[in-house]
Amino acid sequence: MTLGYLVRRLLAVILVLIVVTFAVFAITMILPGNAAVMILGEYGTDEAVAALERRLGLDKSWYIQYFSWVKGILSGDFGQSLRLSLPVADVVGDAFLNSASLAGIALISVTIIAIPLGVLAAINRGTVADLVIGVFSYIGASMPEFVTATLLLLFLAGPALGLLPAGGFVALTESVGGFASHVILPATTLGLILTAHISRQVRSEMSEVLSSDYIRAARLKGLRERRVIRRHALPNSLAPAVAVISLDVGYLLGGIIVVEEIFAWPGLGRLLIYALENRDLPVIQAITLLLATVYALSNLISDIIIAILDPRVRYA
Amino acid sequence: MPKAFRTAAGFTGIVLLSLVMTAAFFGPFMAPYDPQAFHPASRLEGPSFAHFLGTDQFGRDLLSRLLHGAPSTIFFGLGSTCIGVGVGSVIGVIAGTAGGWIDSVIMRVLDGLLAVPELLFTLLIVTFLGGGMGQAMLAVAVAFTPGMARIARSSVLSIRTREYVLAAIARGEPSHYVVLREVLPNAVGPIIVESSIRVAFAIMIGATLGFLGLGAQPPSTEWGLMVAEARQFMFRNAWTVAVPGVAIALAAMGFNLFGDALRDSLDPRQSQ
Amino acid sequence: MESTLISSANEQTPVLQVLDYSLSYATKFGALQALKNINLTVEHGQTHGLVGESGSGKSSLALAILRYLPGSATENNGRLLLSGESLRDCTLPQILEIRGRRVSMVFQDPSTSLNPTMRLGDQLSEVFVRHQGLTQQEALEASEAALARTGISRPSEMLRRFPHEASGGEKQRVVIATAFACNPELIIFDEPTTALDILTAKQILELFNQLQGETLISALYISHDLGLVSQVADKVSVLKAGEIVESGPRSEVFGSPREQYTKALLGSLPNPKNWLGATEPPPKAQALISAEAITVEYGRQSRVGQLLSPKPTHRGAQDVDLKVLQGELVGLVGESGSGKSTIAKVLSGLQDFDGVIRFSNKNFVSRSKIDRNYRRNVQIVFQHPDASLNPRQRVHEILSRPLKLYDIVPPEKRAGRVEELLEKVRLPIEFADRFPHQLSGGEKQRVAIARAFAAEPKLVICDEITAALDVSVQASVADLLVKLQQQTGTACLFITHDLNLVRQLAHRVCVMHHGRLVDVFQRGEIESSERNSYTRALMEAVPPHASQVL
Amino acid sequence: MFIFNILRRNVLLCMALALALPTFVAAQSNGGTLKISHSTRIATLNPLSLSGPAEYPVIDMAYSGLTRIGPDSQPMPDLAKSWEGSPDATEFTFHLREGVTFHDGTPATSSDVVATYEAILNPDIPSSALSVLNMIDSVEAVDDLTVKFTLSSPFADFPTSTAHANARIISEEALSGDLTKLDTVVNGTGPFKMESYDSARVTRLVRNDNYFSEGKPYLDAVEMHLFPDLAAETTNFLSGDIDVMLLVQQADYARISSTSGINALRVPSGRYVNVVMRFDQPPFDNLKVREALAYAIDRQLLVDLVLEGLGRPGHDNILSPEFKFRIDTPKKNYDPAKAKALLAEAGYPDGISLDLVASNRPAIRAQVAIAIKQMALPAGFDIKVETMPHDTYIANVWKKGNFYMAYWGMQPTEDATFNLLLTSNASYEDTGWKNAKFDELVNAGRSTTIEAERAAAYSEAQELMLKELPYIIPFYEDVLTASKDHVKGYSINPINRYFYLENVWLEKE
Repeated sequence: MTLGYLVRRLLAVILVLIVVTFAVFAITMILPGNAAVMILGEYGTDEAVAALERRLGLDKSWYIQYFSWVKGILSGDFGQSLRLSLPVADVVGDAFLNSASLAGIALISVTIIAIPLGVLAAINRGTVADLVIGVFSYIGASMPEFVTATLLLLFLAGPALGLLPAGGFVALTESVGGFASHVILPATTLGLILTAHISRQVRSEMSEVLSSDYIRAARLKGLRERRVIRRHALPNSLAPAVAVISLDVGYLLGGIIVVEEIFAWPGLGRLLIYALENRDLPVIQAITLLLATVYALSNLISDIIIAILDPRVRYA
Repeated sequence: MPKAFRTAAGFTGIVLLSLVMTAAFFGPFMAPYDPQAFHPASRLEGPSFAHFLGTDQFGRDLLSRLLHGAPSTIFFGLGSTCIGVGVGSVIGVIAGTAGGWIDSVIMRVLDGLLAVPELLFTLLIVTFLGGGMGQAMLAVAVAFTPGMARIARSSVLSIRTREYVLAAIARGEPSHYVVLREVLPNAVGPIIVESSIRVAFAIMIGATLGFLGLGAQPPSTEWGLMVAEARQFMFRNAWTVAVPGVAIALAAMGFNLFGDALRDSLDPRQSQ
Repeated sequence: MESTLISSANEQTPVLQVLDYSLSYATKFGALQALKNINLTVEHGQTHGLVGESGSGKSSLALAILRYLPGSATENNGRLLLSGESLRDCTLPQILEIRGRRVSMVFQDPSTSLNPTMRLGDQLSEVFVRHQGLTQQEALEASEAALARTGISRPSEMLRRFPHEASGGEKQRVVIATAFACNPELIIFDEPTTALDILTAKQILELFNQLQGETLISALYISHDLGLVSQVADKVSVLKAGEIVESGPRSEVFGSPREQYTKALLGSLPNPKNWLGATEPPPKAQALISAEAITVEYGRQSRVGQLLSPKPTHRGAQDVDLKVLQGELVGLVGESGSGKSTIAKVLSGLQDFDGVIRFSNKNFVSRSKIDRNYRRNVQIVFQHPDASLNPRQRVHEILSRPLKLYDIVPPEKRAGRVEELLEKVRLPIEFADRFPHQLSGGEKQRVAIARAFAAEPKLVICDEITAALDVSVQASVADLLVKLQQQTGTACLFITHDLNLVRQLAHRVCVMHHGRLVDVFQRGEIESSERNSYTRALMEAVPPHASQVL
Repeated sequence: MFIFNILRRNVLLCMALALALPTFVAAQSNGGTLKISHSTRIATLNPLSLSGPAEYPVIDMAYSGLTRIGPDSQPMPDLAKSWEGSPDATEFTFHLREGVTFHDGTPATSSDVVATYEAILNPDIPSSALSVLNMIDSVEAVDDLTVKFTLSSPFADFPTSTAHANARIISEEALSGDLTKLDTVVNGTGPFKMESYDSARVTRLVRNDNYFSEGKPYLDAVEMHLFPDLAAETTNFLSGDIDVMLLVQQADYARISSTSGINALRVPSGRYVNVVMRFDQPPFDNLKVREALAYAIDRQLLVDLVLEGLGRPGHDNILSPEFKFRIDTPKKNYDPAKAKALLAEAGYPDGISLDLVASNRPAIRAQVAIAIKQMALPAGFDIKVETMPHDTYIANVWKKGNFYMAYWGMQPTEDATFNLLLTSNASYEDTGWKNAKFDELVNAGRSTTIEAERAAAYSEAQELMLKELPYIIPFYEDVLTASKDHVKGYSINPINRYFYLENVWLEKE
């Protein structure tokens, strides 16, 4: 993998992001209603709405708004949230950190759990362990987050058990234990569907690798099974697993919207729903751009990891 | 029955799918009560002989609501997938057969759209369209389109270099014959497999939108909405959320299992 | 070395004895007998050749010896003895000690039998670590020495490479070095040259003979290629549908085969001495088609494409001049990647090119200019019978398409013509209603040929049409082609890597190397000293016909 | 001149009574942090324009108005210690407390009051209080502690209007600067001052040591915790360390109130859901259709089903029994047969098909709509309920549609209620019912200070309204909140904009 390749990939990412901003801006511009109406709600008189529109700059035409927005971004200024009267960068920045911590924990635990599960299932193909993992993964992959979250709330956080807080957020800097107890349910909800998906993918990759010629060759060299799995099979099934995980980041970024809403996690997803409901365009724009960037970068990073794992890609 | 459907997983998929499809087609006729009828005397009750799955906050029969909700829930998934797959396939086939700069431009735009996480994309569109079942369906379809276009394109590309297609081109067959008779019939396999799994996904997204208040709207009996409406009451009667929640999971699981079995049965490595 | 000492101590006991061994697989249609009462002995220092067509059970036997059978396999009876020791009675830990140390194996395709994510050195040295208890460092040194023995010039550098950085021949040397590493009692070679190019295969074969001579290791050499086996084996067994039909010293089996099957196998081997081709065209025959200065560049992109993801280009063919006379069969020979298929694609109008194609007084300077008349008159048959027929169309649909497209017979007569075509390619007319997957490989290839001839073309391009077929089927397809050519007077461009086959069929031979046409000669002139050095190398590399080895 | 000294006619709720007279209760302890959970964002702190349910408690803590609505629903002194009005109710003079300072230490004087009211009256500044204060002609500072208002028309309830939750006194300095700072920066004269503001999570206020009411507040700090999901909020309140749940859902009230250690509060209120019907479009231009629908609704059942019994049936009077001048309203009992007959008289003997729009937020709108649909079925109403996301509703239906569900909080006075919705130039006039006679009566009621005259005018106005039936108002919804037992002195007002958190203390264990 050359520097030129990386630069080209980064340029492609930027190109993609330009398409994204333009598309999103176009969509948000034609959303019915605007922030002024939403802010004042049912107590807004026509005069008050007009006054607020003037103050928020909503009376200008869309391309002026778009270009001033793009200009702002290029100079690092994401503008002012229409609804929250705070700089977008502050609002979105805080939310991003919170989302990142939740998504990061979910992703890391998923990776730690799903890959061994998939490997275990592949090695023990056709056994009870495989069946149990298979059943789990199908159930996991078929439950939307809001169902999982609701059932977890009902049983784990409900009055019957009350093991965990039913939602909310404690910053890591305030209390590590508080953060941990609050992050468990949302992270579990997010993680379940991904664990199911990734372990299934790893299982099929691993099964394919295990039935490959070079694994047969390795075994016929008299190597012990442990070495065959660890040294020969795993590295070859990890690269596809990384690709799957990076694609699932996109899914995670979607799932986080629902999970944050239910568990009162002050992250991007909840902010996005709030911004959508209030037609807070600068915030919608910034979040979409941010999520698309994260997604694109995660794909880029996964490509780099795959290149490290698989020498064929590295020198291609 | 193909071998892949004779496995436990495939069989379970078929059984679940037939249950779900039966409910989708005949559910409203099998329902014991009017799904909207109030039974003020028996609110938030658990299962009983009168109400097999219990009742909700208005005393409406959960089983009847579930059965009436099946068509909207299932056809949401099928409908949005069909539209998404249809439009996506057309775009993908165009890109795949045209090649050259048309292909390049289409692929770049698709890449741009694929960079937006699916649910986020759906949310934006549905907010733009104004919420509601039809709008949500369209939004999911639009969100599915880029991904399906990619799959259709790669399927077409892999078929396009098959020797029988080359033979047709070498014969000088008109391009519509090559695309419609030689390429498409053989490229639909992966597309069908992918769409059957996508249906599960669409059902889940549809329910999620209903849950977020952006999809189906009351008094619809769509299952996601049922969960959303019942959440307030879940500690008083867990059945109100469990029944539609489990139904969504079962429907999605049916399509997932079916899709996987379909994939296995079309996969030459597995069928030998 | 110690291990050789031990094995030489029991020189009386054969290295491998397979006694009355039977094996079956459980399938959904019931038990499938894969091996039936096999008896086979590999003596010390001997190479035993095991010959059979695909599906005959050759590989099952190899895997049974290495105790690597799938769960669906049932061993019905018989014994497998390694230096007198029953392999069937070994426990798994014991087997793990035997594999790689006392019995090792060389596989067909080095590109799939080497782990793509591990350096070659690690894959070789791990055998030393495992079986000889060497440290990593010692193992690497031993690996270097082992690799040096296989004739690789800079072994230490090779050890640091990944498989994709090595050529096919280099990879197979690493595999062979791994097999020889622990001086095993027996090495099983499972078609070790089939996936390699002719020249490389030749080198690997020489390497085998050299190493075998040096170490006097016993080998079981499995191949479908009788010519190859005749060059390496001391004893030969012929396997047919799980049964050994004939066994004996090489000279007996090849020289005076007793069994009909062996005879048939030998008979179907292409023998350059045995001319099968159609009547030679008159020397003054007109050129039917001629291609001049054909150059093909792959990876050429549109401007937009270049901007978005630039890729390097490479030449598939360069300045190729080629002509085919009326009624002539021209053989186009070359290794894989030599550009012969590129030429086939250019001539059939599937590939953009620079240069000129002349056909019936017309010049075609680019692919888009190629007209309908040309396409009708130049038909192509492809290599893979599985891929060359649309799996969703029935045979009659496939065959009537050209009839309809070129309006060769009126609609009401098409069905009749389809039957005629089927008869011509010696297929029953009931096949008209079948789907391709209901046909065998040879049958599919006949349908593909029938489709080409349906257009009543002047030239048929055959791109490796026999390469994917078993020997016996190969012969009959070649025979069919020649018969059709004879009947219709159609010219043919026959592309193949098999020089023996081409010498049986072609009136004229063209040789391609690295995208260039390096040699063209009449069939009689092949032995001439004027031949290009590459042509000669190819000639030498081709295993001689089995009957000539003796 | 006379001092307003109005006694309530209606029986005070014991709870409110207890809270109005906190000295009856045992000695308070000082200190502690009160944690309040709420389910909607505190999106802005701008007292002029904010409207969120969780935003009001914050400005109620941080700012003071000239007057404030007390637990007895009457105006009580706040920054103004007293006031008087001219007999014709066109001039009002307010006397400010001495020595009051803003949180930043600057003194609060009449010039701040004048600046605030000028901002409210400025059409270029969005201000929610404008609709109840638009009769002000001029406002002037007589001296540092005296402010005089001159009204363009007589308005007896003026001191109630100055208690409007969005009419909080802001410093002159803040108003002369960048107004967007009001969104995030708080400098009021209230019992608590802003410490940290995180709209996504927690907003924290701490004790204002210089609060004008001696010894108050008792608490050291108040934290507002956001839980956007109602189920999660309830669960957290029940099993977590939250002290007060600002708004309790009807569905959870029974469960919460039966939990030991929790004190659930239920305050009857004039809050209502109403069915909006356009007078200028068929079929609602026909009174019979409106009447038919009114008889097709089982109001008690609605209260039981939708409100879990936590409310009172309303019979289309926009004034709930809490209002002094409310007349006895005839009950409209569920009578599908009569409704059917009325519908037939209106020209729909075979029933009528209608589309009823409801926003999905709060859920009660859709619930009422669905219940109405079911109840009105036997009367021949074939109602199709169309629920939509709130933002879509606001953008497309509100004040535009001809048949939809609205939802309003209780207003402090009869006049404010009528002028909000029903008079011809009402702020949110949404039915097209423009009735000159009604306008005249409302005007008469506000223009006099004579009790009997006001009662007469308002009675007649109500009768007119009940006869013309601009809205169907099926019930009045109680305000529900809950606190843990150790929280003492917590109360809310039926208007739900005033929270008196300076009276709250935590009982130490």
